Formats: sequence, C-alpha cells, structure tokens
Amino acid sequence: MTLTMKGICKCFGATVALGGVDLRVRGGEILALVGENGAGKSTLMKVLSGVLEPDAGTMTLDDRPFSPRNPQEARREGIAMVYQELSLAPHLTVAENIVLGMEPVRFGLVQRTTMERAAFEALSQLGHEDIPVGVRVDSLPIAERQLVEIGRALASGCKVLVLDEPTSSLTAGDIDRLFVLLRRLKEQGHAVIYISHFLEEVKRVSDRFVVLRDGMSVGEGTTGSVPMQEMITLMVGREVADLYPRSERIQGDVILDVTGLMGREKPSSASLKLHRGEVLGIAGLMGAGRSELVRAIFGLDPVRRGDIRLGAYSGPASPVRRWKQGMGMVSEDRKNEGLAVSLSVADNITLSRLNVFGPFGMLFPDRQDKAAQIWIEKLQVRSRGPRQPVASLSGGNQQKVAIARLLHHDVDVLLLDEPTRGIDVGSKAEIYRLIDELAANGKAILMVSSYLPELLGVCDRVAVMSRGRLHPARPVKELDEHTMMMEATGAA
Amino acid sequence: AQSNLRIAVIPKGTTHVFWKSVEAGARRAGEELGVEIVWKGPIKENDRAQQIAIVEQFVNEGVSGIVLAPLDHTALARPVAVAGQKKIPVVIFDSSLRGEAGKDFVSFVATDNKKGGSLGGEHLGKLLGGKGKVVLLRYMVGSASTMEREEGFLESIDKLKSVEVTVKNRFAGPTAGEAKTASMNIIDRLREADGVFCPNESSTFGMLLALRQNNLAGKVRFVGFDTSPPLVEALQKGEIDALVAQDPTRMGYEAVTTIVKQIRGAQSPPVIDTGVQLITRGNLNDPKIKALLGLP
Amino acid sequence: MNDRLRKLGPLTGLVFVFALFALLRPEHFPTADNLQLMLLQTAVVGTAALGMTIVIISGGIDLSVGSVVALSTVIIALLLNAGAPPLVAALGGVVIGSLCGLVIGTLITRLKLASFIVTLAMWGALRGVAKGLADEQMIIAPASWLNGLLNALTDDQRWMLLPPGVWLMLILALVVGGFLRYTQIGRHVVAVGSNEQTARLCGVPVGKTKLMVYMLGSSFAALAGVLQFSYLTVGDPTTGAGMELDVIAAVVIGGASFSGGEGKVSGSLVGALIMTVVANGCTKMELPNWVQEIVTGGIIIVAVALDRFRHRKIE
Amino acid sequence: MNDRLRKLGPLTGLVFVFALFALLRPEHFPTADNLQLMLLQTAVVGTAALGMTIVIISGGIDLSVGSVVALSTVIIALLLNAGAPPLVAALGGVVIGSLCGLVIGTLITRLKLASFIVTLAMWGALRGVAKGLADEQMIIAPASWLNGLLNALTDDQRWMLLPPGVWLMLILALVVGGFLRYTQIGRHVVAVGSNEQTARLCGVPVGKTKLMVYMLGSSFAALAGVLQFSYLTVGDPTTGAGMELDVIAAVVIGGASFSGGEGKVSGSLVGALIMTVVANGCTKMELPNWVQEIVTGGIIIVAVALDRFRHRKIE
Ligand SMILES: Nc1ncnc2c1ncn2[C@@H]1O[C@H](COP(=O)(O)OP(=O)(O)OP(=O)(O)O)[C@@H](O)[C@H]1O
Ligand SMILES: Nc1ncnc2c1ncn2[C@@H]1O[C@H](COP(=O)(O)OP(=O)(O)OP(=O)(O)O)[C@@H](O)[C@H]1O
Ligand SMILES: [Mg+2]
Ligand SMILES: [Mg+2]
Repeated sequence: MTLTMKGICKCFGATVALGGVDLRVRGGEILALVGENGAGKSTLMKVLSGVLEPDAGTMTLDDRPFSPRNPQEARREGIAMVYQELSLAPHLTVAENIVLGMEPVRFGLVQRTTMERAAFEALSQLGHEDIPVGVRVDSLPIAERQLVEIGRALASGCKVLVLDEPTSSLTAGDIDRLFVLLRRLKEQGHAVIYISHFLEEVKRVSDRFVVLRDGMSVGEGTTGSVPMQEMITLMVGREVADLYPRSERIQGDVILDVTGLMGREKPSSASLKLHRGEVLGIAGLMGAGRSELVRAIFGLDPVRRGDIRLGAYSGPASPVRRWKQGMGMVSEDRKNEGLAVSLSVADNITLSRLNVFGPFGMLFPDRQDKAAQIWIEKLQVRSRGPRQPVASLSGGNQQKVAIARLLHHDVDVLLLDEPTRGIDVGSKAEIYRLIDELAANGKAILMVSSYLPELLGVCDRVAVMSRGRLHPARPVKELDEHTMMMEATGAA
Repeated sequence: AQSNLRIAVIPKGTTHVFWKSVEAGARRAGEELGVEIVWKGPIKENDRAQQIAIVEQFVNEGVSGIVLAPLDHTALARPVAVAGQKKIPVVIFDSSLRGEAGKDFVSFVATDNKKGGSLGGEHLGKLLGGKGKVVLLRYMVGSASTMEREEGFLESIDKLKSVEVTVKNRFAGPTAGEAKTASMNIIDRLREADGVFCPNESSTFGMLLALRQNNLAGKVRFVGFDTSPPLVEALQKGEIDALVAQDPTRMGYEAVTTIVKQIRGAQSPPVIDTGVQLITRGNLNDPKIKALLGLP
Repeated sequence: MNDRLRKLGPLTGLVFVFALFALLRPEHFPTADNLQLMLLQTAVVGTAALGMTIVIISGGIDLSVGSVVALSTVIIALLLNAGAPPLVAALGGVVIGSLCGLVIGTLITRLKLASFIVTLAMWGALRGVAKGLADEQMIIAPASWLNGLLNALTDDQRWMLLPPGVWLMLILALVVGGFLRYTQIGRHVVAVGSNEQTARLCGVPVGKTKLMVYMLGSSFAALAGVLQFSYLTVGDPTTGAGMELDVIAAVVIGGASFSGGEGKVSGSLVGALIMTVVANGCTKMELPNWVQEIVTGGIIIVAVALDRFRHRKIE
Repeated sequence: MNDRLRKLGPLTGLVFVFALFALLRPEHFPTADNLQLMLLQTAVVGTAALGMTIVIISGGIDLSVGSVVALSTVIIALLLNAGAPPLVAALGGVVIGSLCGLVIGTLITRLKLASFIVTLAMWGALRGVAKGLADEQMIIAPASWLNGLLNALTDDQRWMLLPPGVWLMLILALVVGGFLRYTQIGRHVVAVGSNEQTARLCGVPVGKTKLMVYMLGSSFAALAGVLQFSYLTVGDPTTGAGMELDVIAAVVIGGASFSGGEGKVSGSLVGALIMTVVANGCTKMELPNWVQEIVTGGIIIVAVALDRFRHRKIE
C-alpha cells in the first residue's frame, strides 16, 4: 500500500496555501506532518480527502491514479480523516455520528443494534466503552466529542488514516491509548498520517516526518534520528532558543480574590488569589471544571455561592462589566465562543473596545485597521491584512486573533483558557514571551492548560483542579508533572 | 323561544365601508325584530376556506339562521347544504350561490351586478359621445360579483361600435394601495384614454389616486362602483363622473328580515333585488340619494 | 419522568389554550362536534406542515406551499373534468406537486441558491401557473367521493371515529415520524440540517437528500391540496394565499428551529391544532375580528413561552 | 478591481433585468417618466427594507413590517384628523412604530423566543390594533403636504431631481449604511448576528443591541408607513398585507443571509428595485397577470443566480 502526492498546488485567491508539495506514505508506517500555523498541512489533507480540488498535481494510491471529487469517493477508496475543526452533527447521537454516511441498513431502515455495536466497538478501541452511544453528541464534553470523531474514522475501515491534531483536547490517558491503537494499525499494514503541534507526541509515535513551510515541503527525515531542536528549526526557519523565557517578575497586590466559588454544577468550591505580576496556572483533567471556573469568574456562567473580588469591585458581574473592570478572557471554544468567524480580523481583535476609534460612538475603519495591524504584526498572524475574514485563517492564526483581543483592550487581568491549543511551536514561544512580558509589566494572568510542560514553564504558581474542587496553589518549584497528575486524578 | 333567535351574519370581509353599511342594516333589523345578530367574517379578506370554516362552526353550534355573502359560488354550497340538513335556514346575499333560491336556501338578496355594470357602461358611453378609448381595471381573479359587473360593463360598451377598450386584462388586487400601483403601471394607457371604469370601491379609489397624481383626474371620464366618503367627495369635485351605488344597508336589513320571517313561518320571495342607482353630480342633492349615502 | 414531560413539548401550549376556551365557553367549545370540527379544520395545514417539518429539519424553508396547494386543487379539478377517476385525479395532483418539488430542489442544489429565494420565486410562479391553467377562474368539478374527505361524519359513519381526511393526516404523521427516525434517508435529512458540512464530509449524498426533501415537502403540500379540494369542492387558483405563514408557524410552534436539525412531527401537528383552536375559540367568544387578531397574537406568544419556561425549569 | 466588481453585488441582476425590458420595450420602458415612477414605487418597500436589513444582519427576522406600515398610516390619519400638524402626525406614526419594536425586542430578549414567532404574533396583533383603531375602515384625512411625498415631480419642482419620498429613502439608506459601518453600535449589531456567543464574551450588550435592532426595524417600517400614507392619502388598516415577503425578498436578493452577520444596505435597495422593475416591465409588456407571476419568479431566480455565478468566478 502506497500513497503518493506529487506537485500539489492550491491557492485561495491571492493566498498560495500549497505551492507544489510532494508526499509519500507507505502502509505500515506512521508519518508525521509538521509545520507552522498556516503552513498548509490541513489544506494538503483536505486535498487528499476530496474536500478540496487541487489546482495542480497528481495523486496515486497503490500505483493507480487517485483523484477523489468528493469526500465520499475518497472514503470509498479507504481514506479516513479526523478533521482539525470538530465536525459532528450535534443533533444526532454518538452512534449515528460514528456511522454517518455508511449506516447499516436493511430495507432502508437503519439497523439500530448493528449501528450501536459498531459505534461501541470503535469507541472501545479507544478505551472508551463508557461513552454512551445513544445520547446526542451535543450533550458530551469536548474531549469526548473528539473521541467520537476519531471513532468515526476508525469505524470506516481504512487504508490511510489521517489525524489532523486529534489530541488537542484529549487527556494524557486517552492519548496513550490512541498511540497504542495507531501502532496496532500500523502493524496491520495501514498508513497513518499524523498532524500535531506537540512535538513530543510526534517523537513518540511517528516513524518519519515531513516538514511543511509556506506551502512547500522543506525537509523530512526519520523521527528517531533527528533531534527535536532541529525539527523546530526546520519548521520555524530559525532557531528557538528559549521556549519559556522568564524575566524578572515582581509579585504585587492581590487583584483577583475568589473565595468559596460555586457554579451551576462545577466548580463545587474554588478559592484563589491572583496577584499583579504573576502567572497562575490551573491544571486538571478534562471535565474537572477549570473552564467553568474561569467562565463563572468572567460572568459567562451563573455563580451560585462564593465571592469574587476584582480590584475594587466585588461580587459577580456580567462580561460587559468585567471588560470595563479591566478583565478579559480567551475561551477554549474559539469557533463557537471565541471568534465571529464571518467577520474580519480587525473586527474580531477590536470588538470588545471600539470606543477608541472615533468620538460620539463613531468608528473610523482605517483607525480600526491600523490598531489591528499592530497586533497582526506583533503576534505574526498570517493573514492578507486586517480585513480578511477570520474563517479563512488557519487554526493557529485564529487563536492568535483571539488573544490579540486582550492585548488591544489592554486589560489588567487575563483569563486564558487553553491559550496555546493548536498553535505551532514558534508561535507558542511567542505567546509565552508575551505572557512573560505582560506579567513583568504588572498584569495578572490566570491560565488554564492541559499541557503540563507549559504550565511548569510559564507559571509562577499552579493550582490543580479535580472534580470541581480547586486545590491550593503551589509554587512551580515544588511541582513536577507527576505530582500534578497525581493531584488531578485525586490520587494525592 | 322566538324572542332569543340568534342569527349569524357572515360577510365576505369586515374592512370595507360597504360591509360596515351591511352590518348597520343587519343590526337595525335585528333590533327592530328583537333577534340577536352575530357578525363574523373571515379575517383574511377573500379567504374561502376561512369562510367555510366560519359557516361550519355556526352550523355546528346550532344558530337559528345564517345570512351569508358567499365568497364563492360553488365552494360555499357544501356547508350551506349541511346547514339545510340540520334545518338551519340560510339566506344568501350580495353574491350568488350555486343551487336554487327557495329550495337550497331561503332567498337571494342582492344587487343585480350585471345590470349595475351595464348601467355604468351605458353612462360612460353617453359621456364619451359614443366614441373613444376606454380602460377597464378589473378587481380580482375569481371574485364573482365584480366579474359580473365587468361583464355587464363590457357588454354595454361593445354595443357602441366606435368605443375601443384598450385595457381589459389588468387586475387591481385586493387593496387600494395595490390598485393604485396597478393603475400607475398602465399610466401611458390612461393618458391616451377617454374613459375609465372600475368595478368596486378599492379599485375605484386606487384608480382615483393614480389619476390625481398624474393630473388626469377630471380630464378623463371616470365611472366607478360603490360609494365611500372619499369617492363621494371626488364626485363632488368632478374627479369622478358617476358612481354605481348599491344599497348595502338595505341589503343587510332585507337579508335579516327575510330570514327572521322565514323562521317565524312566513313565505319570502326567492330573489330580492335591492337595486342599483347611478349617482352623478346632478342627482347628489336628491334626498333619496343623500339618505343612501348617509349624507346630511 | 422529566424527560417524558419535556418530550410532550408544545402540548402544554395546546392544553393551556384549550382549557382557556373550555372555561370561557363551557357549553359551546368542548363539545364532541366541535372537537371533530377543529380536527377537520386542521387537516389541510396539518398535512402541509408534515412536509414543512421535513424541509425545516433539513435546514431549509418552503414558501411555496400555499401555491402548491392551489395548483393541486386546480389539477384535480381539471382531471376530474377530463373524466379521470377521483383517485387518479388526486394522484395527478400529488405527482404535479412532487414535480414542483423536483424543480425547487434542483434549483437549490444546482445553482446553490438559498431555499428562501427559490421558494419565494416559486411562490409567485406556481400561483401563476395555477391561474393560467384555471384560466383565472374557479374550476367547478363533478362531485365525487373526494368531496367527502373532510365532511363531518354522518350517523352511519360513526364507526370511522374520525373523518377520512383526518385519518389521512394522522397516518401520514406516523409515516413521516417513522421516516425521520428509523430510515437511513431520514437520518441523513437530520444530519444535513444539523451540520451540512459534516454530512458532506461523511459522504452523505447531500444534493440527493435535499432534492428528496423538497420533493417530499411539495408532495405533502399537494396532498394538503387534495384535502383543500375536498373542502372547497372546486379547483381554486387563489386558495391558500398566505397559508405558508400558517404552516411555518405550526412547525415552529411545534419546536422546530430554522437552523435545522431540530423539529418534531407531533409538535408540528400540535402547533397546527393550537392555531385552529384559537381561531375556533375566538369565534365562539364572538370577538370582533380585530380583537381576535390581537388575541391570537397574544396566545401564540404565551403558548410558546410556556413551553420554553417549562424547558428551562426542567434543565 | 475584482474586489470592486464583487462589491457591486446584486447590481448585475438589476442591470440584466433593466436591459431586458429596455430591449423588449424600448419606447415605453426606459423613459425618464417611467424611471421616476419605478423609484416612486420602490420607496415604500425600500424604506422598510432598510430596517429589515438591520434586523436580518443581526440574525433575526421581522414579519410584522406590513402590519406596522398599516398601523402607521392609521395613526397618521387619526392624528391629522385630530388637528395635528403633518410633521407631528408623521412623527407620531414613527414613535408608535418604534414602540412596537420595543415590545417585539423585549419579548425576544426577555422571553428568549425566536424572532420568527414573536413577529408572526405581532403580524396579526398589530394589524388587529390598526383595524380596531380605524374602526375597520379607511380613515380619510385632511390633505396636507404629506400627500405630496410620493408624487411625480411637476415642472416647477424639477430642481429636486427626485420626489421627496425617494430622497428620504436614499438619505436614510446612506444613514443606515454609515450606521452599520462607521458606528460602534453598528459593529455590535453585525457581531451579534455573526456569532452571538462571541459577542457576549466580548462584552457586547447583546440584549440592548437586539432591542435597538427591533426598534429600528419597526421605526423604518413606520417610516415606510408615512410614505404609504402619502401614496394612499388615507389611513388604511388593510394595506401592506403580504408586504413582509416583498421586504424580506428585497433584503435577501440584496445578498443578506438568514444566518446573520451578512447583508448590505445598497444590496437591499437594489433588491427592492429589481422587484419593482420586473412588475413594471411585465405590465409594459402587457402580459396577462398569471404570465407576469411566472415571469417574475423566473427573473428573481435568474437575477440571484447571476450574482452567485459572478461571485464564484471571481473566487
Ligand atoms: N478557505 C480558505 N480561504 C482562504 N484561505 C484559506 C482557506 N483555508 C486555508 N486558507 C489559507 O491557507 C493557508 C494554509 O492553511 P492550513 O489550514 O492548511 O494551515 P495548517 O498548516 O493546517 O495550519 P494550522 O497548524 O494552524 O492548522 C493559510 O494561510 C490559510 O490562511
Ligand atoms: N458547548 C458546550 N455547551 C454546554 N456545555 C459544555 C459545552 N462544552 C463543554 N461543556 C461542558 O463543560 C464541562 C467541562 O468540559 P471540558 O472537557 O472542557 O472540561 P474543563 O475542565 O471545564 O475544561 P478543560 O477542557 O480545559 O479541561 C463538561 O461537563 C461539558 O458538559
Ligand atoms: Mg490545520
Ligand atoms: Mg475546558
């Protein structure tokens, strides 16, 4: 089994997403596809799976020409794909989503038991017999939705399995199980293409890697023989010396003081003190209620009990108020609650604070663009300009837009929920540097993350959340990944 | 039991001045005869299904009698027949219903629409001196009474050899606003025309507005149908030359009287013509006409 | 338990409206005869609402239903006049209806136009066709058993329990409900409405599914036309004007959402019933028309709001 | 260059329709008088479409426009009869309109109901109010300069170039366009329509914004009512029935999307013009009504499809 892609080109208007990429993958190997945000990884895979038609280039599958005109054809030829952006039908059940498009039928009727068994099997391969296959998908937490999505690709029985950032919201345990599964598939002779910004994962699971930059392949190699630092250099085009910069931070007064906070369901009890000039991390498993904690603080979710004091203000408040009080938030769900994707980059960056662009409620678009342009450059958002709709940016660049909003608003307290999800190493370093700079300038940052190394690298203190309870924060010096995991699972 | 008769009076719609006059006549008859009048028309003007539903409901409820202005010649026949089976007498007014007056329903109380139309046509012919170009703006697809008027008009105009009807396939639509737009769209025809005829209140008013706006009012001879305060005012100002008037108050009055008489055991003639009247500036001050128009 | 309560959905609204009128007019409103009458008067809108439910679940909308109803009555009358047996005439109407749906679906999928635009255009065009075919008049047709579908039952028909037209609506409702829930194509319809992009990525034949959705929508409208013909006993090219809003309202009151993926057949029927009950009850109250219009508006809001409140409490 | 072409949007459709009729009826159609007439006839729907554009961009819909137009004509006539100066009467109509919007917006934001349901209910209720106030008749009002807003220009008015009502529509269009693009609240409206949850996260006062959107929508409908009053010279509670579909069609032909966030004021005006041109052109062709209805449907589809094709090519 071999798949080759030769000279694949794809342009979106003036943007050259792919400028002639060659790729070759054999059965029995796991190929990692890495590169910066906007390098063209997802686009290349969409060409493979028949979503996009290439402008030029050819593909062969087992030495036969292969040019799927739609996803259906690609699927029939044995290409299964897990897309970067979750693509589930929220009104259908887990089982229905898994078998969608290839339901077991007799006389036109869906064979419910067969279907649910297939779904169950797919999920148990991922070690998740516990996900109920009969409930609507929109009642599942994000992590489980991602598993459903992977389950769908598995259930279709494929020759080539493509995973585009499948682990962005998976727990460590789930990632381990996924890797075991991928290795098994490889042994059975399947080809796997694996896209991720977590180079540790790439190291762990892949045999070979290909690096894309600006729509070209700029290097490849055997994963085992190339050190990580070299891979990063290939991706970013320069050396990233210090991933976690740390300048002199002076801890100031307490600016955010949360005591005994209780939300609708979670958190059940949370207290924390956040100082100026400090980065406080919150670790925990998926579903521990970290997101709910920050949402409740920011006024997006109701507060049942407890007190929140922000500077001189106390008590719960609406997001409108919070922004005015100098607090801003980046949501973990950027597609639904982070960005208005049909609007421009400039609109998205400046939405929370438009009153600086003109008197009397007026707004001069050129001033707005100018302000946005500053952040586009500072965060290296890959876009045609401030007027490009956010929907046509690559995933990582969208995330940068969401973060830029807080910078534009110039808030004192930043609530960051998974701020580096889907962001490439180069940009991650950029964002860490930014967080550090903000902290050094006396801002207070509360950062929720599932990526423990970054918590250890960036934060001054970390508090672990477990089943809705927030444990007391401790200085990072006293912590390592192991102790945090123990605390998160409730074993400590 | 005779003292608490309930009579349902069902018009085609409730919002034209015409129907307000019918209601007044029906209520007056109700007071004089000591019967209760229930006045209920379809909410959407010209919605046959809704009118059928209303008839069915009154039949079902068992009113003493029904007075109905059917929106459709055939479609209303079935519910009326059902009323007959339940021994509820029905008087038809304004527009005809399939079947035989005196047998399928008690009586038919109406204007002779065709006669009204030809009255208008003859008068317009006279005004034009027997020659010229004429525009007919029709009312709506499928409305029986106005179609009879249009037919009557065309018949009497066709008798005049040198009068040419230049437009006869445009419809005004149900409201005055739409009628005005329809008239504006044929403005070039109106400019060349010598005479205009419209078959009901809203089309006449819409046409009047269009003529006014193009400074044609008073310049073309204009005969309309039905009366309402703005139309009478235009007649006084000479913007309209004549209006063919029915007597809606009398229609309502006669219809209710007829059905009550029937219920109380008296015989009624199967057809009662409530008459049409040509109103011109000449006879406006006639006391009879004044009474008809409700003028002081 | 709570889950079951929630599934009842807009029924609360119906019960509320019904109870209201039953209290206000205890002698006239909740009689067996009047109940039958209200079911009868719901049949046309209810049947069209079945098709509309499918269309709205698929994420589309169909403004042309009223015109298809009219066209269908015209076709039936023409066929009956040409000597066709009643069943053939009725089928003829439905076939023409499904052809209308085919045209609508083709325009939507091929030209990638919004369903609102296409069906708005067809709303006018099909009414034009109906008027043209009918020579801009009512078409009188020979009497046949078709005319009896929506008659109140006579005493020797009591065994039927309900008039045949009402049975037709109820049976079709079961069929559509089963179709959406248990068949592959039905699930594809929901998938397309829920997330079209995903459906396409998963190899659901989105185009074909949509084509079928609009064909079903128009076929049900044509079936509603059969009932309307039975009600009117004539072919009427002007009937059903404005019916699209009634039908859409029934479906939306029934809990469907314009963003697709959501909607229930039973809910749509309840929605249609709510509107009939309000109209019937207001007439029984002898309210003037303009008061009835205001009251109807108020009741729609209260009925839907009740439903929402109940939901929120349970959650 | 291409970008500029794309911005022209539905103009292609208008140009196509116009050229078509100009070719078919070169003597009657493209005359100065007829052009002015078409602009006149667009003014009412066009003005209401401005408000509807805001509503649709915010992700909602307003079915009550036709009823608000009718209510506004009734209020104006009543006020004129009560001796109010014309300007006060017109303002009275607009104020009542904005109050209607306030009620609609409050129901939508407080009860969290779909705008379709709420405005459908208001569609009936407000017409009921209009009929009730007018005692179910047309209301004759004393003549005033209000009656002249939509008259064709006389020779000594030529300096105005266009009738005042048309100017009103054009100036308001500029204002609304500027509002959506150059004010903070305007951007909030677009953001709410694009993604309501994100707007909330970003501190946009979603409730207040929506309230204002519906108030604006109804106020523009009431302004359209002022023009309609001028057109009719009487207060007519039955006018504007079915106008909601025309207005929505204009906005959608103009490129707006029901999912919100998208829509252009200029597009909406062009959409309204397309519909007037088609109606006018068909009359000039002396087509029977039913043919006109079919042709109108066809042209709407062609006009919109042309626009889409051109877009696709550019992309
Ligand atoms: N639909 C589109 N329209 C216009 N430009 C697009 C579109 N989709 C992708 N692009 C552009 O193509 C380039 C490649 O995007 P792609 O999504 O393939 O990047 P990626 O390597 O997957 O990045 P990430 O790691 O952030 O997911 C980007 O510059 C992006 O802005
Ligand atoms: N779109 C959504 N709507 C409603 N509830 C949601 C949604 N997404 C997630 N949730 C709920 O949020 C809860 C937590 O989900 P999540 O997996 O994000 O865990 P978390 O600890 O809050 O955050 P994190 O993902 O950062 O670990 C779950 O109980 C889930 O039901
Ligand atoms: Mg990507
Ligand atoms: Mg979370």
